[in-house]
Amino acid sequence: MNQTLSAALMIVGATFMLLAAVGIVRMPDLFTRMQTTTKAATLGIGCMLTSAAIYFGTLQVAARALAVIVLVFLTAPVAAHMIARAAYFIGVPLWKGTIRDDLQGQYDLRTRVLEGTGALKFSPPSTEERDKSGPNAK
Amino acid sequence: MNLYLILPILIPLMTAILLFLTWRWRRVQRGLGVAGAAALFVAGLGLLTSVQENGIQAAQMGNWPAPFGITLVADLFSAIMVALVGLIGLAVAVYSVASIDTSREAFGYYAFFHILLMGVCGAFLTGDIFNLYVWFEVMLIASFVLLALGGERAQLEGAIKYVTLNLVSSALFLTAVGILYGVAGTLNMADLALNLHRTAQPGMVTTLAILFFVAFGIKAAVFPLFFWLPASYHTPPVAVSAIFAGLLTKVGIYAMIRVFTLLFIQEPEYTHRLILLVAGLTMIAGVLGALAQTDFRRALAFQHISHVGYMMMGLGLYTGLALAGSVFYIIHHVIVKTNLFLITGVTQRLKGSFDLRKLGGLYRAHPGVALLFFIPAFSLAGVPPLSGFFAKLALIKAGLDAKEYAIVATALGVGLLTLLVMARIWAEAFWKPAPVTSTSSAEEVDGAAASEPGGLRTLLAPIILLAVLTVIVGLVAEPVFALATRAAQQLMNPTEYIQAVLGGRS
Amino acid sequence: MHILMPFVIGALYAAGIYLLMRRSIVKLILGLAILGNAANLLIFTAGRLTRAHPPLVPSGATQPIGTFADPVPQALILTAIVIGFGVLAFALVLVHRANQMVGSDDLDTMKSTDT
Amino acid sequence: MTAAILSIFVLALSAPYLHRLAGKRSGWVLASLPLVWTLYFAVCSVPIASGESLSASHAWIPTLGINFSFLLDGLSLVFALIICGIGVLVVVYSGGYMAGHPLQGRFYAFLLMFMGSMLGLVLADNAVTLFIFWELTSVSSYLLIGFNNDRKEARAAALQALLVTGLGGLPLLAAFLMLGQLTGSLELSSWMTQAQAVRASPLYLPIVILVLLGAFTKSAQVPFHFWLPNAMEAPTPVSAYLHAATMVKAGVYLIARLSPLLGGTEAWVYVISAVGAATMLLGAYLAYQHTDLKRILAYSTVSMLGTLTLLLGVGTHLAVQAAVVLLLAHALYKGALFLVAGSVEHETGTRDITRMGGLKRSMPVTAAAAGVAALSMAGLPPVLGFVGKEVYLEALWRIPAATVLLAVAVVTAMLTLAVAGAAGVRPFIGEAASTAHPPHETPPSFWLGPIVLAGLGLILGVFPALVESSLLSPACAAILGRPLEVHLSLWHGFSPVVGLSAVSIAGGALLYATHARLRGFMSRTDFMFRWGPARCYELSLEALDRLARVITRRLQSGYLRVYLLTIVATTVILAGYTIISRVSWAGAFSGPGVHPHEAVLAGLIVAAAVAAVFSKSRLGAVATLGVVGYGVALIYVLFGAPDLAMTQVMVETLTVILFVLMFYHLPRFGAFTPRPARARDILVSLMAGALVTGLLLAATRRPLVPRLSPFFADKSLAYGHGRNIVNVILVDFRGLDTLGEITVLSVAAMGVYALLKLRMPKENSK
Amino acid sequence: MTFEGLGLLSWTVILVTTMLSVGAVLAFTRLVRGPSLPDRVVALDLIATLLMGIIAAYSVAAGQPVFLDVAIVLALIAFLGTVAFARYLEKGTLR
Amino acid sequence: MWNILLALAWGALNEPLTASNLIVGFVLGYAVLYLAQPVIGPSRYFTKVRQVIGLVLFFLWELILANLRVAMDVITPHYDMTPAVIAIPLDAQSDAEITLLANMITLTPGTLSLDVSSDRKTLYIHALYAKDCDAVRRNIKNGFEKRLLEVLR
Amino acid sequence: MISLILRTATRFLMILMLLFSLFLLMRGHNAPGGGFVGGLVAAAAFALYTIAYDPAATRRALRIDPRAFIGVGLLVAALSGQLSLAAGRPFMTGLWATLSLSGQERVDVGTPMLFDVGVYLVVLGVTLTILLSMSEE
Ligand code: NA
Ligand code: NA
Repeated sequence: MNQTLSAALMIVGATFMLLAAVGIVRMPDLFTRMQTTTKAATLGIGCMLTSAAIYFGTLQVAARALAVIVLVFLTAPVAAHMIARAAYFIGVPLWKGTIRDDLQGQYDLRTRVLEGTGALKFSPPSTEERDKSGPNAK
Repeated sequence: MNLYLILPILIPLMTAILLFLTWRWRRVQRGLGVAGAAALFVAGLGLLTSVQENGIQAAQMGNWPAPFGITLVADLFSAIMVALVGLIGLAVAVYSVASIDTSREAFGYYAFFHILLMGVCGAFLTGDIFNLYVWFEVMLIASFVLLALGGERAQLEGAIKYVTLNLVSSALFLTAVGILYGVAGTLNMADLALNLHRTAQPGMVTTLAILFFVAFGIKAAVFPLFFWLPASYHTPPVAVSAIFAGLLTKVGIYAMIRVFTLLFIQEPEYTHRLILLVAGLTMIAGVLGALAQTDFRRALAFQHISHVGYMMMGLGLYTGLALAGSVFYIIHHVIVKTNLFLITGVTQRLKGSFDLRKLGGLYRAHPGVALLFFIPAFSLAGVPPLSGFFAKLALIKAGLDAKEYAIVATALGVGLLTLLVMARIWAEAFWKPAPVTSTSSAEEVDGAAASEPGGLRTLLAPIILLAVLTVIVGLVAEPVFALATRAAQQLMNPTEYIQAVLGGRS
Repeated sequence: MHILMPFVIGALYAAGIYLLMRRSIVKLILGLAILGNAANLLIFTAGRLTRAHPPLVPSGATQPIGTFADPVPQALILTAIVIGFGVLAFALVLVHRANQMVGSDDLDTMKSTDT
Repeated sequence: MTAAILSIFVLALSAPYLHRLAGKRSGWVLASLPLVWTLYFAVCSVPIASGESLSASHAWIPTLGINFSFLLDGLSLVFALIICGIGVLVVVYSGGYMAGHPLQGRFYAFLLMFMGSMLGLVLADNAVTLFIFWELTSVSSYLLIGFNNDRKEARAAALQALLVTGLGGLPLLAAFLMLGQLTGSLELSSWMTQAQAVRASPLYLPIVILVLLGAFTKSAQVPFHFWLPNAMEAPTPVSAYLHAATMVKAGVYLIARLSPLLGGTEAWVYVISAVGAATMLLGAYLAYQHTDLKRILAYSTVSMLGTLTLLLGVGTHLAVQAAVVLLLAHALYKGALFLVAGSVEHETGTRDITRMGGLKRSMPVTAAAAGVAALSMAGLPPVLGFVGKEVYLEALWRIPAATVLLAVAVVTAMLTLAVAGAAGVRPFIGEAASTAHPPHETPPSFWLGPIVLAGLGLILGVFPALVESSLLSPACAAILGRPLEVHLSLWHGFSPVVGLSAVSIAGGALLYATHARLRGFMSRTDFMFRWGPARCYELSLEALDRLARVITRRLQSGYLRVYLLTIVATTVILAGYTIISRVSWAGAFSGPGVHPHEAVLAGLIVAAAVAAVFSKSRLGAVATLGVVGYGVALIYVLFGAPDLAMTQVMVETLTVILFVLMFYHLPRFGAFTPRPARARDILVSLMAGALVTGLLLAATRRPLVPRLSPFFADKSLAYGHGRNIVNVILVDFRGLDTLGEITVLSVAAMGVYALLKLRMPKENSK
Repeated sequence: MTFEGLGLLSWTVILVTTMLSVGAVLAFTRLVRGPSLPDRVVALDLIATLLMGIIAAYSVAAGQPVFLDVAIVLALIAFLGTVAFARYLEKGTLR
Repeated sequence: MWNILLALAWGALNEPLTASNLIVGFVLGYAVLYLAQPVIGPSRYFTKVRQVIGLVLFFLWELILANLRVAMDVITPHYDMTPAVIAIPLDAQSDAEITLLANMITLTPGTLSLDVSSDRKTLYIHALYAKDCDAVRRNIKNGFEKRLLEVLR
Repeated sequence: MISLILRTATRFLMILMLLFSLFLLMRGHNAPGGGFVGGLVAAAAFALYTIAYDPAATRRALRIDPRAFIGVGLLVAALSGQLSLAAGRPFMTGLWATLSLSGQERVDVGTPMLFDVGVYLVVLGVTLTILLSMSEE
């Protein structure tokens, strides 16, 4: 019973992770890629570790699995956020199908201050500025 | 266990640790720097005496029996080398007090210096091939830092080449050790000596020999692997050049001699002949390089390569006399080459340049310095009755005995060219009248001399010591040569070594 | 895997060496890093690959049970990894400072000490 | 004898201080010790004459067979007397000649050092000891020739002398060692007992060639003669002492000394005679052609050295007799003439004989000495030179079929006579020439030497019996290796040789008379010498320098990638050849199967490495490096190494972080090497990779019998108190490795800190 | 120790490790293709996560929970790497 | 807190210490505490536990849904999405609240937290299916933020 | 402005990492881990802190110059080896004692473990020194 559950969870987890990998290849821009990887990979790893915990069935392993799951659930979004932020600074372009960009022009590139909507100003489009700013852009 | 075996590693280590912890106090740095070197020298002499009296000494680290733990072994060759490290360490430490600027001192110069000594001593004492790799790395990283410390442009450029090429050598060494473990399953050199031929196919042993030859050949700076040496030796402060010149290539040569007398002796007609060939080419390439130089230290650096050829020649001939010649040559060269580099610092202090074209007039103005250069310079050129002559004599005699006339001719011819190089340096830096320089640069020199720490006297003290030794090793060559002969006998007869390490196990 | 490893390691050596021979100091350091990995992997492989237990003594036992991987190459590699890390860090900074000093990352511009 | 040599060296070392103490009288003071030894050796002649020899031996480096052993026989006695006796006079002379020179103390030191070396050379019975003194004479000569170190010419001449004599010295050493190998000893006296064996050895000819190279270079034989005239850059006392009386005769001494051992064979006789004859003639010709007093004397010295060599080569009783007599005669007259030349230059400020004249009025004592010495040189009666010449001509006459030699000898004698006149007589007679300042007779320190030397020549010429049995016979005996009675006289009665002598004197007189005109004509033959050995010396030095520069620039090009390429290629060639020629891979390709994920992993690692190679983006390459690292970590997991995997993961990521920290602001990769170079690099890299693959396949083709791990498994928990064997190895079994490892880490960190934080103050960073 | 002794899990583990390896290859293509640096960083991060999955699967297959510690270390440190990359990417735009 | 201690105690009592034992211990401990509630007085503990469990279940459900939807998009040849970067006003205030919320948003359907404005009043997210931006905002405000704040406050 | 999210996460993660590093160090003798990995994880914790804040903040948080960790660590490691010299045994011979904790539980304590603590300190100091001086560039 435990073995079956474990095997099933493992396959599910692996499937999710494989999906994440397919996603990172197939998705059109950085942000959509992150959408797939962050979620699928996190869920996938969660499944696999749970599978391991069930398989071994000891506290030691459970604690370890839990530790990894908590870690991943905590760190993956933070990492995604950091990358997204950096991507905005160095001007990684959005997919052409993106219908709206509330962030556009909200970053002060020198001070790193990010304006909120309360102070939303209709500043001129700053795509040019973005394109220039990053040496590694594209 | 014989405490003398571990002291040459522990003394510099503890000194360096204390130096690391007291980086704020300059006086302490200097005092500890010299005191630690002096203690190491004493320990080195103690080890040498101990080995002379009691034969090859071994100590099992952690009390684990060989070949499982790491064994420290000192045969005469090792003990001689360790004593030399102490001597050179002391000389250069004193010289450093008078010549190293306060910024370098504050950033750990003395600590790095002692770690270098530790690595070198470790390499000389270990009986374990992987542990040898570790000591090589200790020595290397310390030398990297000493070379780059100060961050001047030339230093950095030289250091990049030095670091890269030495790391390639390390990678090759590591590769060879890995393969060696893969065929023999053990790391203790005595154990390897016993088992390598049993466990591996003979061709594999020879191939391994070649790998070690190249790996150590880079460190020893043989042709055509020596490039790091002329690219870097002249870039750091003089004290660093001097300690490098005295010790670094010696470690490569030591390792080469060790493995090619203990492990890889099954096909000497191939391996040792290759060494002999390379030795000859190294002599020639080095001396030609020296001929092409106009910078004092660079000329010495290229010459260094040439002399590496001589030290290798003894191994290539692979007879008792030849190895004794190599050992004697090493003793001679450590003392003399260090001294010559130290002297470049004095001439630089006096004349403000390392460029031979800008030097001159020292013969009249500073006869003492001239004499102090003359002795090691002409010793290096093999002029009797200084130490270098007997070193060459033994090698040439061994070459003739072995009927290797080509290498004898090369050694003799290169000896003449060495004489040419040294005589030219002598004529340029000492005999030639000082070139007319603008007053401003002269003032600059005076200013620099005044601002640098320590007096000329402290600078000259180690030089005098080493020069006196050069003369003594020449005039009273017998005890030294007898020592070298006994060391060579031990090398030629590995059983003694194996017995000392493995005890009754063999 | 056993038969693949020599080829993988050979490829890593080739890549590392090729990178060393480039003009860019960055590639040089990359090459050193790859070479270090390759050498470690070589030791690992030379010590024989075994799909076996890690060299641990299970609780309740006084010796590892069954076949276990040879711990010696592992210990050697650990040492080598650490040394490699220290040395690589230093090399990186060295190269960085040289780049600052010379104002170029092209090794061909750094030959003033040889000629 | 040992005391003689050592005491002179001690005196040399203390000479600068003694000079400071003694002031103007230093020459006289310092000469006292050589005088003592001259007397000592004179006394020694008594036992020597009775056929004994004195010896002394002290072990020096017995391990190498080197002893401080000396032997005083007839041959060395002659030399020892010349060395000490003339040494006394030269030291005294130097007291006057060098007076006021700031480095006079050093001059004494070098001169005495030379004296000790020369004495050691002729007394040494151990070949290596002999060689050591041989080289020491070269070195002291180097220092003395370059004594006027501010002059470029002096420095060049010193170097030339050093190199040429050094060039001969090294083969000599080889020859000595080969003789030692043949005979099992380095003692000359024991060699002599094995002469037969040596001559029969296949090494005989090489040994002869090597010995003669040494002798010919030292004694300025053709084609190595050119350094001697250039050595006239030395202060004149040096020329008199080293380059006339003593050092240049070291080669002659060597030939004489080894004659009993090596002589008598055809090779020996022909080579030595031919070279000697050529040198003799050429030296005389060149001497005749020059006008610089010292050069004239130098070339005539070359000529005489040729004569001596020739005679020793011929090696008959008479020839050896002649050689010994001429040796002595030449030392006396040439020493005197050189000292005279020094005095004349000192007084007139010139050495050009065409600008001298009538000096006998202002310098009568000097003139007298010069006249007598010139007589001896010219081979005119009643001086020792004449005696020698007669024996010499007779010696050649008696050799069958040596007409050419005889003709050469006669021509040389003519030229020598003319030169003797031009150098020793012409400046003192005739009209006084105008000079910078009016010449005066010199003080006693100047003229003592010439007078004594010339006087001795005269006395011995008239009474050769004074030295016949005490000096000459033992010397000849030593050279010939058997006893010989020498009888000399000024007049032997009429014989064809007297005729020859008369012809040579007449011809010489003619040449003297036409000297001024012929010289001008002969200088047109200069072009012949433009491509002579001197030019060869220069050219070969230049060529050597050019070769050195070209090769060095080639080797040490400054391009790190070329260095790496060379090293890698060397490794590949050497190890590749070795492994292919010696190693079998049979059975290497069997083993457990490959799981699919392993295959993918292997491919991924390789792909990542390749991507790192070809990445155009720096940080992209760093990221691919991370993939390699993670892949390696996974391999560690798959094969039972969790500790390794952990460490690998940590280190790899930290490495990537360090890369990012250091490189994020650098520009993109640029500066690509050209395509052919890249192709070459790829090829070499792939070969290196293939080498590694081959090594691994060969190394792992048989199972490894674990030698260490059973012990560790057994002891880890019981004695190491740990269940993680890898950790126990690291902190206990092989703790020393780890100690070294953390030392490396510490230094690396401190080094990083220092590199980044230490900025040298401006004035230090040039 | 081999997979064969694990019954149901044996083919599961082989399947899973192969799937994850293929995933790593896919992620690697993204890493190589970029185009932007953040893309590569995301790909590397994903590869680290896939690696954790493989390790988890393998630790089950090997019956060795100690390998999970490697996964913990990997989780900790890979995050650090990604964040460092991101941080210095944006810092790089400051100059 | 007490519950965890109880669970550990249970685990310790039942050698060997396994996960199932702990879970059993947790459940039993919960039950004991629930039953003892009248004795030791009412506590927010029980509602909190229910809320946390609710949040976790909701989160996991959303996570799975999100993945399935994205999976469809990934494996089908055409992109069926309308991505947008949307600003969302925040009610969450403390660092922990904001961070947790941002993380959860990232891990759930088609949304990815990009950054928080410097005045901590606005969260910028990337949404994959944002034909109706206000709907996205509403979903987040009423779904995650509400539940999260319930648990945390 | 550095990310609020990162800073918040860091505060939590850092404590976790430091705890984990001690855990790795302590059980390294019996399970995968040890002074080296432990030290690296501890350093990684501070590295994360440095990224979330700045190098100066990390130096403040450490209070001690990381170089002192190196010196002390080396000293601990070297001295742990020398204790056996004092006992007349070869260098680095393990000296062990068994501590009894609460009746049954026994813990072996020995100089090799002390050595591992030295390694931990060195690695922590080294990594921090390198990271901090690099990020201050
Ligand atoms: Na020498
Ligand atoms: Na030489």
